[in-house]
Amino acid sequence: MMLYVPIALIFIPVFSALIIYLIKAQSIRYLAFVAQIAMTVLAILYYEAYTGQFADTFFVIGGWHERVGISLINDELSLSFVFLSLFIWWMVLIYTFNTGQNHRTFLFFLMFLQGVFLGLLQTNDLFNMFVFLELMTILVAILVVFKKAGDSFRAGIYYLLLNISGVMMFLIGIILIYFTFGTINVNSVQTVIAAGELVSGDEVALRFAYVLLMAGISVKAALFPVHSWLPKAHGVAMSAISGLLSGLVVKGGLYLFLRVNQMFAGANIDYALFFYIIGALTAVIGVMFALTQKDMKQVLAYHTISQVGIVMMGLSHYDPQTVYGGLLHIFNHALFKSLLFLGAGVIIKAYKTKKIKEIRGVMRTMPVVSIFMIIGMLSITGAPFFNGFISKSIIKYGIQDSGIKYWILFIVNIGTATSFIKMAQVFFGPKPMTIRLRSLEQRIALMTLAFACVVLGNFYIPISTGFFGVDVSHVSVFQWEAFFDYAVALIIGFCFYKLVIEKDPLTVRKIREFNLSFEMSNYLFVLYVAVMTVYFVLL
Amino acid sequence: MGNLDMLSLTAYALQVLLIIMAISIVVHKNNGTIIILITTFSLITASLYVINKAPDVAIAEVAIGSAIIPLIYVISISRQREFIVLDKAMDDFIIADNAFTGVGYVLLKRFTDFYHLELNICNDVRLCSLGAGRDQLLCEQTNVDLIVTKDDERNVYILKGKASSVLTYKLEAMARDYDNIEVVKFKDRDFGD
Amino acid sequence: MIKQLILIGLLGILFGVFFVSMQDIQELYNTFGKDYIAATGFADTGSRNLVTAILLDYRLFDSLFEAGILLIAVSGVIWISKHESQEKNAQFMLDKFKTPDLFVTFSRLVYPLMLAFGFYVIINGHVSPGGGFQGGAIIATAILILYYIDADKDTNIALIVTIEKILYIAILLVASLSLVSRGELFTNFFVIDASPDTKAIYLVLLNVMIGMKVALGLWTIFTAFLKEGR
Amino acid sequence: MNPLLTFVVILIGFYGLSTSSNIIKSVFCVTIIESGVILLFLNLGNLDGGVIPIIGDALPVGGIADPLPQALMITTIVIGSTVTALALMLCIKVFHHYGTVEWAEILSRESGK
Repeated sequence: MMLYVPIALIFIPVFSALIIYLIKAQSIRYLAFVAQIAMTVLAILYYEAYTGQFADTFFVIGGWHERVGISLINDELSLSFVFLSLFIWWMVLIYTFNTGQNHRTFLFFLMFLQGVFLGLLQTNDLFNMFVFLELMTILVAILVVFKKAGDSFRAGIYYLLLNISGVMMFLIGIILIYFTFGTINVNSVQTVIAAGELVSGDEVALRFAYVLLMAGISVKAALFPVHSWLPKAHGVAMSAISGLLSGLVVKGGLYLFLRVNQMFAGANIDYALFFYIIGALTAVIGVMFALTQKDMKQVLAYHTISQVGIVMMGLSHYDPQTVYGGLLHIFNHALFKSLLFLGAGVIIKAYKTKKIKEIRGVMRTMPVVSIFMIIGMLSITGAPFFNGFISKSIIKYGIQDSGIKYWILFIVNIGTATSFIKMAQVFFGPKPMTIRLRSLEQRIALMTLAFACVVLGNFYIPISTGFFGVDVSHVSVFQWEAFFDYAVALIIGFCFYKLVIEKDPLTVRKIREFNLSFEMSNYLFVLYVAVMTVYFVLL
Repeated sequence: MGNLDMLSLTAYALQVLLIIMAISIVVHKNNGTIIILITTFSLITASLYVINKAPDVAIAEVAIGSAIIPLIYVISISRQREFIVLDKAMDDFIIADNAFTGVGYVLLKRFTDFYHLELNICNDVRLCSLGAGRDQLLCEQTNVDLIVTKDDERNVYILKGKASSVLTYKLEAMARDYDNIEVVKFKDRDFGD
Repeated sequence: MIKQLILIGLLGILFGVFFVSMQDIQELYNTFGKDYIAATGFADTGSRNLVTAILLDYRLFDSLFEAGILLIAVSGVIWISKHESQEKNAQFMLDKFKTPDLFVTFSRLVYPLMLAFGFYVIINGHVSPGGGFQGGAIIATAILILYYIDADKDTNIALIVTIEKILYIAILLVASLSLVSRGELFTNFFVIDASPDTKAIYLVLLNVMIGMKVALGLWTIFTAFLKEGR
Repeated sequence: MNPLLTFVVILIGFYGLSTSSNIIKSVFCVTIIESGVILLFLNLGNLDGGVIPIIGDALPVGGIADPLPQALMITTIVIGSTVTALALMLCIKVFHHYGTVEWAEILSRESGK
């Protein structure tokens, strides 16, 4: 019976979404929580029964031949993502419980997105993956324009068209795979490539397919040349949606990166260096733009780009420890970025402005929220005892041998520290007015996220060994180097902020006003695909 | 033998035609022409699907790609040329002597003709009865581009438009010559949530 | 100009690599999927049209989400075009909708024919080209012709959307009925050795439901566009 | 070689996306790319020759065209049409908010101004 749990995880939210849309009563929104509880219980039961045996988790829908039908599969990776997404959706549902008048329509799209995302995580079929990717793109575009005001329309259409062109590349890759292997089942393709009988792994067709799949995934994961949709979309959406998108949905692209690399494991494709460079560029560019922004949500959105870059720097290694560091950073980033976005949402709602300069005295007006926000900020800057530190340290240990790689990470850390020093100003200053937004649900959501950040930051060793079987005991919080590094980053960041950023010189203004036009984004996308082709196929 | 060659020859000819169509869609400037081209493009692809032994896909393409989608394009593009004006003043500003000869109408007509837009004036009673405080809301939530109101004390007509729209600025530049016309721009009230 | 030339060069690289990979594909060309479906498709699913066999049986899971995409797009388009303030009956002074008489007469003639063709395509989806998605699109096109005959036609969008959602739930239920009857999910609910005629009941049923759903969905999208800002 | 000519169509679509300055034009280009991809899939499915994949009691002598790509492409057509519809609806909204559908002008409008 446990075999049907993956299907149930996909269809419970879809079904509840439809019923929420159909029944016109305000109390129907409790159904979302009922569905969420059911899914959580099922997922936990499934994990209890999970043995790691292939036959126990591999499920062909309809009972057809595995290379013809659509199959679902679960492993540690997908299961951990399933739990992460269930957790983030819990938080978003709790956070948005009492806000917005059009709650039913909102919940409809939100719950449907959950089903689609869980499907994307568990599917073992490339075309099915494509369908879920498209569905996800459409749903996210609708959620971005959901409030139907201001700049959300331009963000929505920019997001939609750029992502669709990326997903189309993904589809061309699927075409090449299908005609090379006669199947689009990820697992079968993986076995055939690993066996090395039908294909040797050096075929141009195979490598070109890899490039095209990666091109589509890069757009979804917002890697460097095709990142420009992210700040636009995440900067203008409602805060709850921004938190969800930045925290989780962007990670869908990174998850597919892992899955596709797993699929091509036998093909001797040397992806590490290329994606390390792309990751480093993404991190540096993201942090550079984040430094210059004045809008609170834009800063957070650009930091998502830079953190995705850091994750990529970890994932693009063959050493399992470093890859695990990247993976752990995905989870940590999901926690603290949702926390920051949701907290920013509370502040923005109270102050009715997004400009950092105009927000002052949050510590006095909303002490509880600001404590949670500070926890999020400490996590993202990599302070010891918080979760960002752990994953950053694992990545740091993995790349310690190479000087350049280490310094890039250090520079990104300084940039992150600088821009959050800038953002921390909102806490100080006089109390401007007597606003007191008492929303218990929002505080519960923030508190849970902050609590998770702290727990992951302190009990990372049992969690890692228990869930992934990875030993990370070499990362210790009680090392004077760790504190020293963090203090140095903070001090340099503070000086940099005082000396450069605060004066707002011409270069900073130029970077802030720099706008990547849509055609230029596509141009860069074509350039990116061509460079990847040259690197992976011709060299 | 001859039959088969004929078919593959047709396929090649249609493929080349498809490329020509694609290039002309990309280089053409006029959106109206492109709709005709994209319909042709879609029909050619449908025939190519049939040649490639896929009648199922061809039926789907003909029904969706060359009937419904072009119609949606037509509607969308015609809506994009519209300049919707809500006339709240309802006096001789727009309609004078039972014909469209009012000062405002002449100005708006000149403006829309200059920018190749289509003027569409609306004076729905229910919308006009809303108070002046809801003008901005009306402008943001509906597709109304401009609201015409009258300030009776100063005898000045006030044209209200969105500050985010380029057209409002262009109209302001054009209305500068008139003494009794003022253009007011609504600022975006975008607070994030 | 230089930018364009570089762009053409970049696309040229992609074309060159694709050219080489086509040579590979011709060597590697794997017909496993095709051979398998050709050999067992009819016996497994009871559908002579193998495309329908794949859409409604082998890969029904995909088709469910394909219908789901339409559902989401319909809800999204309606949500985006919906206005908070009431301006449903706004009167436009300069609106002129006048269809030529010839067109109206012709449309009246074509309308029933197209409707009948749409139903034919849906019902015979398992033996001849066509199926739910195609037939639904044809029916939607036929309904659109009605707007030529009567431009002011009033459509109750909310009702159509509700019916569409209910139909989607019904499709999901029919698709998962096989779990009860034969222990497999998302496939034909008759046993696998049943005669093709028996299996055809399921195929026709699902085709009709998908056809209705697609027709209603496309109709709603079109109406939302037509009524946009009105 | 038909697939090569079809790939040219896809590349033209990408060329259009990277040069078009107008939202509507971009939507047109996405449509072109999508039709190209569909045709490419069918081209390759028909590489061996064969007849329409509707079988009688016995298998046709010359084999059949691959039915799987055809089924997948019907899905892609439906997806493409919905994406187009959504994009065009957003287009109308963008026009009424910014007064233009040129990418450069839309993106240069500062937010909140």
